[in-house]
Amino acid sequence: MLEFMQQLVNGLSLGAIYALIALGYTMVYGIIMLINFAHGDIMMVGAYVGFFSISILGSNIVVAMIFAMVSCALLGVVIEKVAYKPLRNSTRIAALITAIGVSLFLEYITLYFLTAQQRVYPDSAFPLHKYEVLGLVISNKDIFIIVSAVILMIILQYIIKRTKTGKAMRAVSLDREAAMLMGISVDRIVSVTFAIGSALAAAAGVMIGLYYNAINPLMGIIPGLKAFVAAVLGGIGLIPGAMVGGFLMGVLETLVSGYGSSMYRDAVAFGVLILILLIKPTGLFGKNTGEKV
Amino acid sequence: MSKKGFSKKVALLVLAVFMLAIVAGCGGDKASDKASDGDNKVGDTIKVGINCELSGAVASYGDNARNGALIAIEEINKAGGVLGKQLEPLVRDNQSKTDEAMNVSAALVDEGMVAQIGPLTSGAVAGSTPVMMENQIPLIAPAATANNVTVDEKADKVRDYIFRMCYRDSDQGQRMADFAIDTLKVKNAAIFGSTSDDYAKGLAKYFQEEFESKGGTIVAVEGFMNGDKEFRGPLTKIRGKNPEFIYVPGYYTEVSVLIKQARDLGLSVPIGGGDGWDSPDMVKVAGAEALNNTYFTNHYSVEDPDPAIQSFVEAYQAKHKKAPDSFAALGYDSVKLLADAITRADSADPVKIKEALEKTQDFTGITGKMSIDEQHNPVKNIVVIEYKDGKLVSR
Amino acid sequence: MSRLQINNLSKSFGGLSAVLNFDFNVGKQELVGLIGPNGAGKTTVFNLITGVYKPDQGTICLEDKDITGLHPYDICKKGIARTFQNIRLFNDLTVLDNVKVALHTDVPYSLTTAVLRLPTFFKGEEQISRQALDYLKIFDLDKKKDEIASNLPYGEQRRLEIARALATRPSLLILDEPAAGMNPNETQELMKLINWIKEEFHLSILLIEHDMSLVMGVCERIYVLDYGQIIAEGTPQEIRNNKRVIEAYLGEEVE
Amino acid sequence: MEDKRRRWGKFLLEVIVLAALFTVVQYLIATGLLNRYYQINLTLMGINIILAVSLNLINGFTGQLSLGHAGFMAIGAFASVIMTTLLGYPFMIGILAGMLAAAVAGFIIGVPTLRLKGDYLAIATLGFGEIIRVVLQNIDYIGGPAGISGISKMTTWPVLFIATVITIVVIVNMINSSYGRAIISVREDEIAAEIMGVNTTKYKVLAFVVGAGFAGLAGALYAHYFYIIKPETFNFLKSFDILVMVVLGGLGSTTGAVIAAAFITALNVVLQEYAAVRMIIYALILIIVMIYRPQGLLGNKELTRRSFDKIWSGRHVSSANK
Repeated sequence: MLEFMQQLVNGLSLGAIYALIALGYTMVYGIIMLINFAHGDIMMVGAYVGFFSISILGSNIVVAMIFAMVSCALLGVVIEKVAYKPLRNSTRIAALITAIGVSLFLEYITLYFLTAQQRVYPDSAFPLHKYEVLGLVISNKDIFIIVSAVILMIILQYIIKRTKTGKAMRAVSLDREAAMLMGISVDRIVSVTFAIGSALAAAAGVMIGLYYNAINPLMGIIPGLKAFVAAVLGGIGLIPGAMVGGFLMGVLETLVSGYGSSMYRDAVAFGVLILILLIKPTGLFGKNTGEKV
Repeated sequence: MSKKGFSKKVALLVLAVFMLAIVAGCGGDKASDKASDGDNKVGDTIKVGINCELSGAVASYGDNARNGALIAIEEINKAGGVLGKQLEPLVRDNQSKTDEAMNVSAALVDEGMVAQIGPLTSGAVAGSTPVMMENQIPLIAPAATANNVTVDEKADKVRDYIFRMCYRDSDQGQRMADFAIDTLKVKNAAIFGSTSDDYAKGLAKYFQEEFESKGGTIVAVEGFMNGDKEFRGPLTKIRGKNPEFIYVPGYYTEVSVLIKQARDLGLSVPIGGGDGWDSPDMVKVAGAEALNNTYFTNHYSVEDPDPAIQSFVEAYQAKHKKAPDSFAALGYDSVKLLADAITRADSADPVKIKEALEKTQDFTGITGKMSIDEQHNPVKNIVVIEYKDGKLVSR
Repeated sequence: MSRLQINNLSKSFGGLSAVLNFDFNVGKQELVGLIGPNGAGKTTVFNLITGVYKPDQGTICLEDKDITGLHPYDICKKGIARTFQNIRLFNDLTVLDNVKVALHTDVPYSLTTAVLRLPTFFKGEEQISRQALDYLKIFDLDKKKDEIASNLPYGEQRRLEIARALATRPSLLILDEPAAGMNPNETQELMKLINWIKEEFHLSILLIEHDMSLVMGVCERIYVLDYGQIIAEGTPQEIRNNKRVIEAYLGEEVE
Repeated sequence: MEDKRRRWGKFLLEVIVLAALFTVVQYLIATGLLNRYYQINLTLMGINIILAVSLNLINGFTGQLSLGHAGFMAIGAFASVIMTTLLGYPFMIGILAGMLAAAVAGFIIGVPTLRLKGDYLAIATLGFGEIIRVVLQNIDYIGGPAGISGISKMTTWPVLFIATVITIVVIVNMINSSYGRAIISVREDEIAAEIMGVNTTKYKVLAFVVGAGFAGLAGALYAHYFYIIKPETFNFLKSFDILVMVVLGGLGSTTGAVIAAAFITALNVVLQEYAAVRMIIYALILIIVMIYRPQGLLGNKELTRRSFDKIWSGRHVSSANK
């Protein structure tokens, strides 16, 4: 029982990372129906920006995180303007292929300039403290990562439900043409969406850096895919869905590798994806909609 | 001008700038390559192929091995070269793919290499092997540990032109099992190794065989994949089995994170591994405290006061701003062994080099004093190294 | 015996009923119109008949055979063909190939024959081309057979869609606003054409149309749909004078 | 009659051109003018053409974006090697086994997933491709992650050439038939196709199975040239590689796929010294092609003799106008 509880704790902190990445994924999808394949790689860039601001500029963790979030927000906006915007009226497949292109581009341009060597976050940036509660081991990093994921989700939910920009976002996601006719600047809203989504990815990147210490140019691929699975699991386009999906994925993976075989862990993740897509493509929290004829 | 047209133009501009930057970058590289080789006329150099994983899944291995090899070539050339000729490195990237490894070897043969250093992984070496055998050009694999790299096990024949610089999997696995039972006096152990390469799988296999044959019990066998960062699931499971020792064959990229998580979960038992652990990143990622009470089998220690080792470590540090790992050291030694063989053969003819390599006796590299046995494996000492407060201590 | 018989058909989307307790029939070689204000559920009825949507309840019978819930392609094989309100041609294919796709239902050669290019294949292709061309001729499109469908002017695209539907050799042809976007002259032409093909191919035709002159001109019988329910049925003359229909269309204050 | 004569004339011309191409290359290999390095890349070119043409059937003609093509290639590779290297059957049996196994896998995966649309399908196929890889990595009989090595080299130029020609001929003949029109109608408008009597699921699965089968063929040829196969070789990045070729050539253009596959292979040769840059250039190609020519270089047009004639006469006219 104790072991199971420990696995649950492990799974939740892993899930928090997936949830953070999935939040950005799901936001972008909600607004422009694009699977932003490059999202995991934006996270990687965020991790690197955080690393360099700590190790070169000597900034503390809060500054590093803000720095990473701001630069990735800009990066996200630039990517959208350069690669995705010209395709807004093309097929979704064209947009998806472009996203794959952007993803490969970010990975290999980083590899080219920073080499394949992993970089190590200085341990002093966020000293570890362990707590033992009833035999369960929980660290301050676990708590930090879970709490910040939840806080960011709440902030995001607030922005979308309560602010004017958020309302405009929902309008754009429901009907872009109509939103435009109502005087909403679709370009601005899409930019804001990318900025927020990318900033969240950057935050996740810095957290991964802090949590696992090592970062490398290809680190975004697998968590990116897993986070996407999480977003689909919860219902893509839905903020709470991404959150729950992320935590579920984390727990599921930990349980599979804890009680089954870690070699099948990735297969299980994709298996879940396929099952969800086949049984309820709109995810756990999504509503079904058919094509209009 | 329409708005859409404008955004497309902006996109083109940005992409064009990227393209230019890259092309300029390449051009620059190429120019500097040419400049350094410029003094030597064709035919005056001995061409050494360096077929490494510089991109793709295991790019960091290849990157380090290449760095090590190039330092060796630089040293040799500075000291006047081999047989009065300079060594000319032909560095190519096999993208961590077996087919590209073959492709690269064929290209290097075409360019007139006399021997090849690399690739790093056993799979890529296997890809490269047919081309080397067909063209009768020796290959020195710095780190390909699978037993069948140098021996065709089905035909029970040694692969004439394939040599290696590292231990076989069996050597290291057995050594650590002996160390665990004889020195650490443990009676049961868990194995938690990488399952995505044959190196770690081999180590695990031979460790288990030896450990059990010496009367120990293996209480749990778990695996992870290269690239993983999350190990707490299986570690929690292992913790439930209360092993006295955990054997973690794999590379430092994963092992460092793994050890940290093991210690965080309160697993304080000794942990052991192989030469894949050897990297300064171990201490940086896992932290000195977590690494206490961990041991790994290796060729040498970077903290060994031996002058040859120290001068290599210094040169590497100066050039790459970090300490070398085992790939770098093995890459370095592979070139040194090749130079030694060329000198002994008194010829840069590939077949003669191969014959000289086969006759290697008591060659002293930084990874130890070695001889090449009839199966083209180096016979050299294995040292067990302990991490003590972040320092490496030979046992 | 009627060709199409619908009993008690209902369909709702997310709690909103689009079609409710719908009873309906089309006789042999009868030309029936289905009219109603926007959003009355006309296209939904068509989608239910052709299998695009599955009904919540009720039955649809063609020639007394139950076709409820079948796949659209099976329903097509049973003899129902249709056009779409917002033209759905195979845009990148040529005019001829658009019709040829519809002739696929009884292709005279096997896949292996096609891959091996046996003589049967060439004979079969020739036959398909000839048939397709015959259908194009009816609609005066044979001269444009090699043009890409999306390059045709609007009126011709409408005609091509009907030609394509006809090529599946239906016994019931369903036309969803065939005259939309046409000028009065073209509409006039179309009316004649519809009548002609009905006789020529012994078809029953069911059409949705907003152009009242067309509906009143060609239809033998008309159903009026409002809020998913039939509010009137009868000859054009009866419908023209029906009070509920006028209310539904124009609102009550007109009285 | 006229038609028939023209048909035979065209057929004869094609046979002559192909025979000439075959003989020239065979001669170059036999005389050693084409060394091992170029032979390797020639082999890769053939394999890439098979992969691109077969993926194009799924992505281009049927309009179903699949990102799992490398998975089928893996199944073909491993199935064929099990037959030849492990069980000792002849190469031909290995090839057929590889194709069959991949086609069966295509069927098993295609039936449930092809109900999905657009990017959902893309992600599901990506997932299946990865599942295939992970499962292969966990089968000890085929060597686990280390794979199988010591595979004899049996993919010779004649085998490669015949396989490539057969792939192209089968897919082109299939597309230019009533079955092909049904397949294309699925891409053009699924609902209209269904209404016109096309069982869209059946044709999607058909295209998927045929495409997977030829990917299996490519896998078998690959395995018997490169001496070693590992599951890792066939990860989703390999699928992306094939996708780049199809997209570059034009979704729905077989000639485009052939040209792009040949071009990308050649580009790989040119850029071998700069492999890291190669991936960046791939990425930029994807982005630029999608922005400026989302339909690919040739769109869904084929490059035929007639199109050359057209270009020629076009030039003729324009020069006459001056």
